[in-house]
Amino acid sequence: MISIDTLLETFKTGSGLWNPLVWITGLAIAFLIAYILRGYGKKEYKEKTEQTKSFLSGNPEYEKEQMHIKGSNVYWGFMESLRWFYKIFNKMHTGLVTDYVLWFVIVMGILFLLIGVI
Amino acid sequence: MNIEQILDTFLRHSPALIVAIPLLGAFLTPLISKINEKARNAFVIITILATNFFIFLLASDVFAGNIHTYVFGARNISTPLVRILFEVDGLSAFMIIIAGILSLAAVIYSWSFMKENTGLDKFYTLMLLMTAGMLGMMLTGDMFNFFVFLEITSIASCALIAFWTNKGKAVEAGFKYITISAIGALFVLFAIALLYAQYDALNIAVLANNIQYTFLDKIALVVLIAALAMKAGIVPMHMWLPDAYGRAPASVTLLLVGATQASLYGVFRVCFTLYGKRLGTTIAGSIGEGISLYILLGTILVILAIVTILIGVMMALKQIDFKRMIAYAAVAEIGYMFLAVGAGLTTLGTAVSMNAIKGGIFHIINDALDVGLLFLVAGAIYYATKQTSLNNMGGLARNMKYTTVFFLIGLLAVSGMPPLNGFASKILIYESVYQVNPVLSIVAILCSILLLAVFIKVFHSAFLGPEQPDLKDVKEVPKSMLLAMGLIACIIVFFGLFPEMVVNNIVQPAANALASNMNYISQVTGVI
Amino acid sequence: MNGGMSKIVKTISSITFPLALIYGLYIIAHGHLTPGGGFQGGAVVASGCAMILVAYGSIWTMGKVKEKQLSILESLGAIAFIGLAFLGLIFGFVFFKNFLIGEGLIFDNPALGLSDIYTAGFIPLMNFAVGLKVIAGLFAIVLVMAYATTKKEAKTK
Amino acid sequence: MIYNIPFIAVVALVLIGLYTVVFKRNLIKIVIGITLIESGVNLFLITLAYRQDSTAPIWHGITASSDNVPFMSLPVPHALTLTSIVIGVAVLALMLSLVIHIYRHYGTLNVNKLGGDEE
Repeated sequence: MISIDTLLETFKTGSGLWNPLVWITGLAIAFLIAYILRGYGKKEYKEKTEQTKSFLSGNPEYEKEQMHIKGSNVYWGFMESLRWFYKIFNKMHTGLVTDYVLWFVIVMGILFLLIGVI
Repeated sequence: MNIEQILDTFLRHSPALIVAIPLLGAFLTPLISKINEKARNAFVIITILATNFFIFLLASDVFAGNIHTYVFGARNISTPLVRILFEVDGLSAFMIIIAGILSLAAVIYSWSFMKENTGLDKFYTLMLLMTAGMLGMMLTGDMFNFFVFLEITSIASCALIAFWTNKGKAVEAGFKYITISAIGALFVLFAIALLYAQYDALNIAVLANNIQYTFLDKIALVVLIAALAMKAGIVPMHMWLPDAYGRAPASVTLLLVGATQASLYGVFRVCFTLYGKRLGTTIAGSIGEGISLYILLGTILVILAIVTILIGVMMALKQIDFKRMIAYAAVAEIGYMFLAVGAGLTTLGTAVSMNAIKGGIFHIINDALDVGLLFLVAGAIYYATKQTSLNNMGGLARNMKYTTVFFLIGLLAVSGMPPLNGFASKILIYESVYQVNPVLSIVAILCSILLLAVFIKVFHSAFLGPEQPDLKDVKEVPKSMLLAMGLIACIIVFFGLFPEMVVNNIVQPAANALASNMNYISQVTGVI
Repeated sequence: MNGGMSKIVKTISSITFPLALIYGLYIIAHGHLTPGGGFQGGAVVASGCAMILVAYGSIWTMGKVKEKQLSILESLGAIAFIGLAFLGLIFGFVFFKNFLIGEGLIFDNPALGLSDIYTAGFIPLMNFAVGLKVIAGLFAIVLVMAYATTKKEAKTK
Repeated sequence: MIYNIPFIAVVALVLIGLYTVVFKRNLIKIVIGITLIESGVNLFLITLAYRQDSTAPIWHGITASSDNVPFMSLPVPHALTLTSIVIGVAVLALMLSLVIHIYRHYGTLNVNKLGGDEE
């Protein structure tokens, strides 16, 4: 069966190395340090007062269920700034089966130019 | 006969049995389902388990350095070679392991997932047929046989995609898929006919030994690469893939991932083995004077890969439908394999090439597991909430704890976060591709970050946040679905924690088989 | 259309159906000697069945033949084919080995040309298995398709 | 020259089939286009099998020693074509049944009116 030494071997990538077990140990130590630092935090805040209420730039707070950011609203700014890109690619993705075949023919033609003619 | 002799006999016949057992099981399923449903489900699982037993038996022997050949209907290879021949080298063995794991998880998952549907005997028949077709594509050493298994896989998977015939979109996706795969497979057959016309052979090894790289061979190469790349979902021929993946039942999608990778295997087999002897040919054209074929082919693969990664990720970012989003991410992941193997092809024969190919091949199994796990999670969410759009989800982590953990594992693995398996293969790809061209590596890393962003979007909008009013009484999914997801998640964590062992024992033989094709040829033809 | 076509058509197709059946079975049985075999013969028989289907209408045919029975026949054909291949593994030590040749059991001679039908090992048996599968499969496809379209018509009316 | 005509027919069939699939909007016509490509490829395989003045590959039990041994065309491409036809039948049946289902759901066979799965 597999011996323990082969399991613990370091993963060599040709120009570097990677050992998940060492990494996990490091991560655990980092968590430990963070936990210790957390212990130094202030404890004397008062619950159910202004201190724990969320502040939404002065806007009134809605119910929790309505505050959820839906899937299509995530990364709104990113989509907005790349609108030109998505305009092109939405035009490409027509969803018609005939266009799918057309793309296949086009790619075959390009590959033929690259491999067959050159 | 003692146990060793029996195992030896099994090993000798395992290439045939791996395909034959699912086929026999497929046709026995309608008869057994007359007894009752549980017996049928158990029978299907036992069939797949038996197949997996032979797969691991065969793979463990192939990884030890042997190439297995199996001639149908005769004991030995005879000349002239007219019989159908299965040939299993490291790469085939690697691929059948993937197919075995995926089909096992898919069948276990279907037990509860498809429970409410009728016509399940046909569902399981098709599922076993599809498994047999996939395994056949990976094992066969014969071009025409490859075509037949390709068609078996496409027909079975098309019927499975359109299994929910009460949904118009599912039927439409099935129609798109069968159109694409019928045309692709017919062009593959055309290329095979071109090769047969010149060399009077259908066996891959014999063809590879005789191939001359004439003009007709060039056409055959173009057609084979284009058609198989379309079946593998390379941009811009990827558009069938989100439709098919998004509309199929989740357990079928898992098998479709395997079918896509069988086509990917076809591309690699054509580039490295079928044309392997002529890779050093310098091209005598007017423009590309003096360029070797392997550089040209590698460059083509790399260009396709970069386009695939970029567009796949960017389109995934925009999707709202859960499964479509994962499907676009799967397109991008296929691009990583193409990138690594293409970069390996451009620098064939160097140490960099070996590392790149290793990374690409390691990524095949990682992608199958990661993307497969995510699809299963998507299916679980659909099972629990009957929703597919991310807009209607939220706060699911409260009620579906195990599913959330599995999703988190899949998320981190697919976007290449340490310490899971996606990172191990991606770092191999980054570092080796960087030595070929730094820009490629930078694009790959950037897109990997975007991939993380894609799944953070899903994680945020589906699992986190306050509980939605209409999702209050969502329950955790049944045990068989959790078992299937847990099986894959365990393998992912194991591969992530011990990458060196996996690479040395499984990936290295496959990469060797890809890089040095002469063993494959000489096993059949006897020429060295 | 649902009740079938006119009496003339029904009578003629009843007369020609046995001919199509026999011709198809002949092609299946001589598959190892002449061009033809399981698929071709099965297609001929299935087209004969399709003729009956067209003449008598799909609802009448559906009353005589159940789709479930056909699918069982189909899987029996497939099981027979693969089972023969497995028997090759058991008796001949290779998958798909033609184990009946030279055993003196049945069909034991190697091919002797067109003159002798009692040849070619398990290939005639495989032809019959494929023929059964093709007859059942093709007929089931045509039947289900025809039945599906009639239901649509009934719904719109 | 006369022996090249089948190859021209092959190219013509495949191109007509591709044209039909790409430019026609009716689902049934797309199915017809695919069968056209299929017949083109099958014709190609059959043409490869033919050698000049050859007969059908049926073994009459004549041994090689006799004088007028008939010159047979290659049997392997025939077997390949047959397999391809069988597969073609399965694909055709599947596509047509899908078309029936699509027509039931959408009431149309026009591709343009289906599509639009992309948002």
